[in-house]
Amino acid sequence: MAASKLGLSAERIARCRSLAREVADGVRRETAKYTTVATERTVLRLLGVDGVDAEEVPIPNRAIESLAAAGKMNRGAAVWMGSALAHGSGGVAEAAARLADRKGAAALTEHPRWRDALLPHVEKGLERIRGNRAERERRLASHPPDERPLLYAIVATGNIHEDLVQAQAAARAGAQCIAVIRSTAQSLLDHVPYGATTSGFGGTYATQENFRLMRAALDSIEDELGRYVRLVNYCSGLCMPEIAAMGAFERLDMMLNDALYGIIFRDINPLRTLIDQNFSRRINAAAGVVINTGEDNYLTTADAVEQAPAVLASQFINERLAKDAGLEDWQIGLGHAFEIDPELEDGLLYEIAQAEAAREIFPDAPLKYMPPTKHMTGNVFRGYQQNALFVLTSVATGQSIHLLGMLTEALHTPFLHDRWLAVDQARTIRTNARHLSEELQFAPEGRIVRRARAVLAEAEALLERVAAGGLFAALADGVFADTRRRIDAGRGYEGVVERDAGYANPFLEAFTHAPAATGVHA
Amino acid sequence: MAASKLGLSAERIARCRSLAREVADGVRRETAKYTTVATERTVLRLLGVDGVDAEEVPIPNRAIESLAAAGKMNRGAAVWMGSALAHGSGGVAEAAARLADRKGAAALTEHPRWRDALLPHVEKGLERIRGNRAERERRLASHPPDERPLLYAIVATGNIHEDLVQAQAAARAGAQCIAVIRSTAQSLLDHVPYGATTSGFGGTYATQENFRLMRAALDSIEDELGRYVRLVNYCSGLCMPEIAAMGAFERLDMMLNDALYGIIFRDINPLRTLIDQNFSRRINAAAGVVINTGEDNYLTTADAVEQAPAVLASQFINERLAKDAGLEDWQIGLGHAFEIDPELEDGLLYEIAQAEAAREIFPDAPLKYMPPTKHMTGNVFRGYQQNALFVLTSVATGQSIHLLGMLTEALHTPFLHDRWLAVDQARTIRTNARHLSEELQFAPEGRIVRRARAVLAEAEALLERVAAGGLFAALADGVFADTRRRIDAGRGYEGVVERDAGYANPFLEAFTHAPAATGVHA
Amino acid sequence: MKRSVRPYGDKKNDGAVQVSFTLPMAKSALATEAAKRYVSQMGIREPYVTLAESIAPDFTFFVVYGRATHEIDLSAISAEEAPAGALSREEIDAEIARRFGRRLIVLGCALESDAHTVGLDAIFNMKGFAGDYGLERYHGFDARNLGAQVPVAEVARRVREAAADAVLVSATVTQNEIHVRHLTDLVDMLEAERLRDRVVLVAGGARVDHALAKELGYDAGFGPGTTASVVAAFLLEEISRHQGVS
Amino acid sequence: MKRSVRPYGDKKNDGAVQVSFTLPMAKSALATEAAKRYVSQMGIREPYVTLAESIAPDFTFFVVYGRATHEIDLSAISAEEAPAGALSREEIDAEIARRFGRRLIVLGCALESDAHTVGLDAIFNMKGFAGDYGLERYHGFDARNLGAQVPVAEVARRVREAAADAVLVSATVTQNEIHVRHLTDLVDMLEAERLRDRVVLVAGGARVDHALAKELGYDAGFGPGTTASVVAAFLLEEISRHQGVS
Ligand code: B12
Ligand code: B12
Ligand SMILES: Cc1ncc(COP(=O)(O)O)c(C=O)c1O
Ligand SMILES: Cc1ncc(COP(=O)(O)O)c(C=O)c1O
Repeated sequence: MAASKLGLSAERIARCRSLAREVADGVRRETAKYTTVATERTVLRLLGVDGVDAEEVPIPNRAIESLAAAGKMNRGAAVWMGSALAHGSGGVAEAAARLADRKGAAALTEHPRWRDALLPHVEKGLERIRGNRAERERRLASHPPDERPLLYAIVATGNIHEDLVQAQAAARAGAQCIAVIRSTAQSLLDHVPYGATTSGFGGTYATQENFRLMRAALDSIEDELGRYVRLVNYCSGLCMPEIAAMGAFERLDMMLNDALYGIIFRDINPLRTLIDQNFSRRINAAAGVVINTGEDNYLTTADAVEQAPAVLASQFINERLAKDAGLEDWQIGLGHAFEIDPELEDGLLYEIAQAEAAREIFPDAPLKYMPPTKHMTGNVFRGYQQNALFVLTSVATGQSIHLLGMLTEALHTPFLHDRWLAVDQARTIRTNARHLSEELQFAPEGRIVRRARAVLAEAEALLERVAAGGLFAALADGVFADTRRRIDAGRGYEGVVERDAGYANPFLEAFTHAPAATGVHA
Repeated sequence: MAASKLGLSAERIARCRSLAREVADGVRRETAKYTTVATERTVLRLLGVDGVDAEEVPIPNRAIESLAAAGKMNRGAAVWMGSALAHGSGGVAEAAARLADRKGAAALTEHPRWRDALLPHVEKGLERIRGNRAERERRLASHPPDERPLLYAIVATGNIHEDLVQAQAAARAGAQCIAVIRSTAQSLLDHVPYGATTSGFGGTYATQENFRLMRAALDSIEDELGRYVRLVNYCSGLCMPEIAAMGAFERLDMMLNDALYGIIFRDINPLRTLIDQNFSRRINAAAGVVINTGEDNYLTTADAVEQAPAVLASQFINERLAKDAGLEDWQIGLGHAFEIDPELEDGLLYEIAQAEAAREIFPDAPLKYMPPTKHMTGNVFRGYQQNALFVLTSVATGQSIHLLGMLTEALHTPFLHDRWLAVDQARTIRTNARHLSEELQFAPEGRIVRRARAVLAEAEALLERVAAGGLFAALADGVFADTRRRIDAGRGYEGVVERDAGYANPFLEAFTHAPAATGVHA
Repeated sequence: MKRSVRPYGDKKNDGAVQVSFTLPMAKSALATEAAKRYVSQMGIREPYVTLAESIAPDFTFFVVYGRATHEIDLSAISAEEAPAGALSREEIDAEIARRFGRRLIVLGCALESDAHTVGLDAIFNMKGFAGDYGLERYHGFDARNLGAQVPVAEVARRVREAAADAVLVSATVTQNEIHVRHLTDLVDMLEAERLRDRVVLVAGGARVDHALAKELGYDAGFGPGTTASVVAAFLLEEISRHQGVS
Repeated sequence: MKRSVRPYGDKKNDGAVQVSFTLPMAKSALATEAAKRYVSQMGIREPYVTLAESIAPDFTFFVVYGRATHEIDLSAISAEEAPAGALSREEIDAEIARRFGRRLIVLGCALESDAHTVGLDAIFNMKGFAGDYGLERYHGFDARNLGAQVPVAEVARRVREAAADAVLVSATVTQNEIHVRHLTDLVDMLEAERLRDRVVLVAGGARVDHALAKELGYDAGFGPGTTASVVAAFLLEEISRHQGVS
């Protein structure tokens, strides 16, 4: 691990980690008692249940609503799918239909050998995930290692077919990760739309078919580019584990996966989304997916200098929750952003301090560095300048994933040439300043070092406060982003169900015990 | 002096300085034997001779041509002006007219008390220079110290009256130094055009009246801005000391003043321009003017990485020649530029290395850092990006004078908004990265430190080569910019004249002995 | 008195303009000529293509400088005052603080049987709608999102209890005019409870517009594409008018 | 077959363009409205003024995005091949090396009594003319500037001695046609010495143009505003043609 440039106190960092552990343990004590409609729908999807009924309502939603109505959800969908199969259902689809039928669900009794009946389907789902992970590692190993930081571009036309064209153009221009922005506020849908979609709201709906189409489109130009193009999407929100499962089935490489984001910024019920997050992160861990967390959102309106400690505290908590869900360091793409006011004296020194601190505190994490938005204006020349300083700071502090900033950030979803200019800028500066991070050191008692220490100290104080009452109390007190979120309020609370004694989730069990596969990773 | 960040060998730097001294002594040994038409015209101007005749030929040119024809120039114009006065000429104008008349000049005999007759006029000239220096220092002291680096903008409409409007706009936008670009190739005119000029070739003629008009225009907004605006012009070329004298008379603050530039890039006779340079630098020294040297020109076409040693060697030579001419450290604005190919791997590290090396080797020099030109294209967004990196490098290495780069450098002389965007960019980044240079240190054996050492070593080798045969031999060999310039070729050689035993130049004598005035400086 | 104006580069009326755009055609001399002619059609003479960059197999990005020939007669504009731009979030918050000295309480919900909340949430919560942040981000508003399927009686109770300044309701399902029934029921309930005049009442939804809302007795209606910043600016003015504050 | 093309932002034919310019008027709502209307006159609808910045007391800089309505019919252009752009210095040097495998020797001077050299020097020396660098900067040329007031006999001697490929002479003073006399004297001298066909002969000066030079027996003439890059490109082609090299 490179020598520390900031001389941050190892004790204080250890203290933050132990506080984060306390917070995470507190969360787990609470969440372990429950399951949710989304988690159980995900079990069905991992077993192969899919499709929609005549009213376009997804079969998993129908089945789980029916099980819930029959008071059977507390034992977990797996038990009933296994039982239906053991009682003679011909296959997974037939079993799901049986569950989705109100009378059928009510009448269904638990079969003693439900696990044996279910095992082959569980195994088939796990094998599909392992297969995709191996395929990704094979493809990555077939090309030279990627230049860092990885350049991450966004497409968002609302029409998946138009997205394919723009995504290939961005990849050809040099983007190494492509994210299709979800239709805005899809976090709040408690079902996943089905099939290819051609109209969304400021983005394109995340659906399994849209994942499949985009994955194929990017694979088709892999040889031409001589490199594997990573595909990113968003599983945050009420369908967190479901979308994670779809990503695992379609070989998505990265997922926005952050319950804290859903709670604070989408007013989703804290208990619901933290329960779902655990299962979704288990799935992403097994699938070899790199998760991204949404700390950048703290900086998009509130002052980026004041909020820096909250970002760091949130990163410590997210790291611990991720590790508790089986994710390895290389999979935890903690988020932060370049959002300080460009007119602030020494503001660039604070950006460097904060980015370097994240690098040193989370040395093995694929840190995801987000571009300026708050202070971007209609002066597109100033916009291009700020993104140049952003790229240079990213390279100078060894960030891992660099989300490309558009000079027209404040104006519209990116034009083709906006994106080309962004990729050209990042590629050029990444080369021109290739080894800058190895070169730079900071004056021992200088402003940069003092800033980093101050942020760490305030983050520790924040973690002390969160650990004292636990995360749920802290959220209710508005500790994060001055936004109060009670444990019993917000979207999706009604979908939380207590597990009963006989509860079982074979996938959760499999993910919890199976050692994660080694080998080349993203 | 701030601790060295590059660990450059003090011995090697001292060695370079002693080699430069050898070179400078060699030059002085050669130049001391001669005077030139331009040097003698300057003596007349300092005595107050000005104006043009019916054919618009400047009176100083007529007088010196006439003295030369009479074989009297070798003794120096001062002797004959003094003699004319002593022989009854009513005043300086009358004496000059007497010199300009062929028969009159031939008939004139040296008068034993020519010095006494001339003294009051010499004193009047010196007093005007001292007065302007004191006025500048008074004005500077009446405002808070200027933020560094000083932002330097260029105006070049060709029409002095239009230049006044643009210069005031640039100063109001934040520019701290304004340069009116000379009509291209004015270096090659062996006379200084007279009066206000409204048409030039890619620039505005440098004339004393144009200096006076611009000085007044910038003074008129000094209170509104709450700061003194520095005025810059170019005295390089065949009229070097003459234009320096005009600048001293009109309170110009900075002058491009570099014989090596004239030799290599304007094919001006080496002997002629090195003789002229000494007198011009004496005048600038007395006037409290900051000179700028033209090392950036080595980088505008040849590869900026290969030419870095030549830039450093030239800087050492220019420093020594300047000190030998009475200029103090704070007056020697050595030039360099940000010209490395932006596509070169680690190119930005080399820019930082070279800029930091200049800072450390010449700690008290007001280094003048010039913007990218060679790699600027029609992509004005890329242009704005490169100028952002240029400003950041300038601030990060503590440069003193920052010549604003235009995003449209490759396209046209700057539009009003091109210049505003450049000033806005430089002011914002200067504030945003205010104390960056105090913060940065470099890995002891890193690429930046190794690059700086390599450039110093090669510069030393170059200086060894130049010192071995002397500067004139080196120029004939094409040591600088692969361009061969013989001592007996190039523009203006015919204007070089051997001093005879009785030669006298009271101004040169005054500047050589008088201690430079202290006090606040630019 | 006609006062015509043209762009200024470095001389009066030189018409200097810069343009950039992409043409969907591969980079070639033909493409550059097309870009030049395109800019000429815009009334720009001496087009100088400073950049022609291939940014995708069949797409070329151009930067072009030239001299625009058009003139603008300022006297023709001075008559109608140019519309002021939308207020920023900071300006709205400052204005609320200045006028009211307290936060404005805004309740929101999806009415009766309607379970669609995404639209209302996009107006209410921190993240908002495609980058246009929700009312929760405005320090000037105390935005309380009551969620989905809220009966009109419950809405009235919460209005009285919170002394709300405004109520924002969403109605999305329109089969057999169910949204008209629900929206009308709410107005009737508020009037019965003598609460109607104490609140600004706003309706919204995919099939709602200003005319329908006014017809049903609402102060305003917002349809597809609405952003929180537009609603916030409206609430500032409407509540000020309602409560006689300026 | 008509093939019309319009700018592409993120959808086919969306006409997306960006424009920037300064209007000579103080920043105000009126100025922004003027900028909007100006851009509309350029055939751009939905003008969105993203920046209005006061850059000097009576000057406002605008950045405007909008949707251009014009179309370009490509079939109309395909006929005339679009003119190729000027070669860069690097391209000329590479081409000389490829075609000749040696440097081309170019002599230059001001003729006979003419002492004006600034024009010729701006074509010859390293610094060149307002940023367009002189022939000395081209590795492909061995440019020898003989200076001012060179007699025609001396020019002929130097041509023979250096086996020059081209001779560039400057004539500025034109009183009683002195420049015509000098230029003609040089052609006569070269023909007499049977050197005329071995060199490309070029004349230049403030009062010289191509027609006059051709009339006097020169290969080309260059007047005010000439840059070295234009002369270099001409010499490459003319010397190649002269020496049958391609
Ligand atoms: C998501 C969705 C659902 C989800 C809702 C989940 C949720 N928490 O919201 C679920 C699955 C629960 C659902 C259920 C049903 N849905 Co539905 N649903 C949709 C869908 C796909 C997207 C709606 C959406 O999220 N839009 C995104 C938001 C951002 O847009 P918006 O709603 O227009 O909101 C914007 C503006 O209208 C405005 N706005 C909206 N509300 C308000 C309020 C105020 C105060 C203001 C100022 C502004 C404002 O601002 C918002 C941002 O710009 C639409 C189809 C479509 N693609 O539009 C069908 C759609 C709305 N549903 C429809 C139907 C019929 C139903 C069901 C009746 C289906 C069924 N037979 O069971 C049920 C009804 C359930 C119920 N009890 O209401 C129909 C409605 C047709 C009609 N006009 O009556 C639609 C149009 C689908 C279709 N084409 O048939 N649905
Ligand atoms: C500087 C100058 C001088 C200087 C010259 C110094 C020098 N080393 O060159 C001095 C003081 C010596 C001078 C003297 C005289 N000058 Co005078 N001088 C000028 C002045 C002010 C500028 C000329 C200049 O430098 N132009 C700048 C260059 C860059 O432009 P250019 O010459 O046009 O060159 C460009 C193009 O023409 C072309 N080009 C030029 N040559 C060549 C050659 C080739 C091969 C090519 C490819 C291109 C090319 O490329 C160049 C770059 O674009 C002009 C007035 C004016 N403002 O133009 C009068 C002017 C040229 N002079 C003039 C006169 C009359 C004289 C004198 C006769 C005055 C006198 N009575 O004594 C003497 C003659 C001396 C002599 N023996 O020739 C007149 C000429 C009128 C005429 N058409 O005959 C002018 C026009 C002034 C005037 N308006 O009266 N002069
Ligand atoms: C972590 C995270 N997840 C998901 C999203 C997607 O947002 P939405 O809630 O609009 O689907 C975001 C925001 O861009 C995010 O930061
Ligand atoms: C040191 C110096 N002097 C003078 C000039 C002015 O050039 P010119 O010879 O065209 O007058 C330059 C170049 O810009 C320069 O670098």
